[in-house]
Amino acid sequence: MSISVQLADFDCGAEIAALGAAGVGAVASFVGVVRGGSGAERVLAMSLEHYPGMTERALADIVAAAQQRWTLNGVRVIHRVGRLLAGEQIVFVGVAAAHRGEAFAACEFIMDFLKTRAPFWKKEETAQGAHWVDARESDDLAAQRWQ
Amino acid sequence: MSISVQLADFDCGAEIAALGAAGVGAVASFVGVVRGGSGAERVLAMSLEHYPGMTERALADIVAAAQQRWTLNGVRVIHRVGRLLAGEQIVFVGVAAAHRGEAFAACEFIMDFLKTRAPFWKKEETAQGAHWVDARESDDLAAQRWQ
Amino acid sequence: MSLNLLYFASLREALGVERENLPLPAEATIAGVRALLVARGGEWQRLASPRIRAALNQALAGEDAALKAGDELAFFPPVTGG
Amino acid sequence: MSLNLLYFASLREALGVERENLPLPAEATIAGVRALLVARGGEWQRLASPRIRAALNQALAGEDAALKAGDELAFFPPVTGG
Repeated sequence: MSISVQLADFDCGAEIAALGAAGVGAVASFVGVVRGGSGAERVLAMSLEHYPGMTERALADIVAAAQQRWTLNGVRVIHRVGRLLAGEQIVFVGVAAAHRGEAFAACEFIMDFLKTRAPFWKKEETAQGAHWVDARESDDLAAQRWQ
Repeated sequence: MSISVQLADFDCGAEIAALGAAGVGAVASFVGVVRGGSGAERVLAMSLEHYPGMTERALADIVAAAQQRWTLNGVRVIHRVGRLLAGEQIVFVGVAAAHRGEAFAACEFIMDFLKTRAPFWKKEETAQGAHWVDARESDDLAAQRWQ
Repeated sequence: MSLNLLYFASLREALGVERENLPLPAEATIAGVRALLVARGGEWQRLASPRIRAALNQALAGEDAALKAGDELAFFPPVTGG
Repeated sequence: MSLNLLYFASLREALGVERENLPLPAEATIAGVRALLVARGGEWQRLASPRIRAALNQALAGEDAALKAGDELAFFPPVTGG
């Protein structure tokens, strides 16, 4: 397991190559990108605030729960903080496993709990000004279905 | 939709970046790697045979079925053929969508049908000689659950 | 007035044949062609197994599918890509 | 003999406070601290909402959690990362 909370961008290709290097067969991954949108709603940039210390612990707990549930050979989580422009990468979750079903399930599980348990907050900047993003009920429902 | 059946390796990072360029929010992807294994079973290399023409049509049909089922902004499928060494990348499936649930589901759906419908055949080379890989019932079951 | 037959993977290797032209048989269906090929005996009896799938003009097809001259008919074992 | 309080995101902005030290209250639970803060009135009443979550020493905690001197107690709105 390797977890990073960082300002810098990341290289998905290098991360996937590292996960696949053990030759275990399957690597499922997810990349979240700052949505552009359109019209007055168009997002120009986004600022990500987090709770240093708790963030890393929350992510480690989520990954540990995934590792307990499935047989995984490698997990990598990267979440950026600070100000990001539309189109920039925000988050990477990659999971290597012998079986693709486990890799997919664990990757989605980690994303669902990251969205609802890890202390990050997004503030969007549009032409109309800046506003904090509201939490979505669909994210809570996505996390609940694993219980 | 973009589908490639090729001898050459591919760059997951570039593929994911291209899928994310539209700024749609979520990119789920899968990479299959030639399993190494261990002992007498250790796979040194693998040869991938395919049915030119039908392969591309089968993949296009699978992607079209996914696009009918979910709202997707981009789909990329790459499958290599020819001789690959242990640890080399075999297949890439990437899906961009506004919602991560749709991106994950479509990516897994495409992989499940690629495994059971697209005319590729693997022959493994071990120290004991070469043998054709048997189809796995678990792959049939994975595809059936979407029906 | 013939069919283009193709064989792939372990089936191709066992038969020692990659492709051939076959005159359109009286029973012009996939099942009809399959019966003709199985009658050759030896490794050709592999084609009697329902595990050997058929594709007509590059799409998976059922045994009842009707054939016409010029059709491409392929036989192959279960696929194992990905 | 005090608590380290932290506030994040929209709550931090509304309160105009990022962190403060608070003497350990008589009712030394998260609920007790929350009641004290809400009593400040104005924007502090936001803390009355159950949507404002609490984390004790960097782990999500329930309202009954007991507090001791030196504890780090954070309040924040629902998370929106990923």
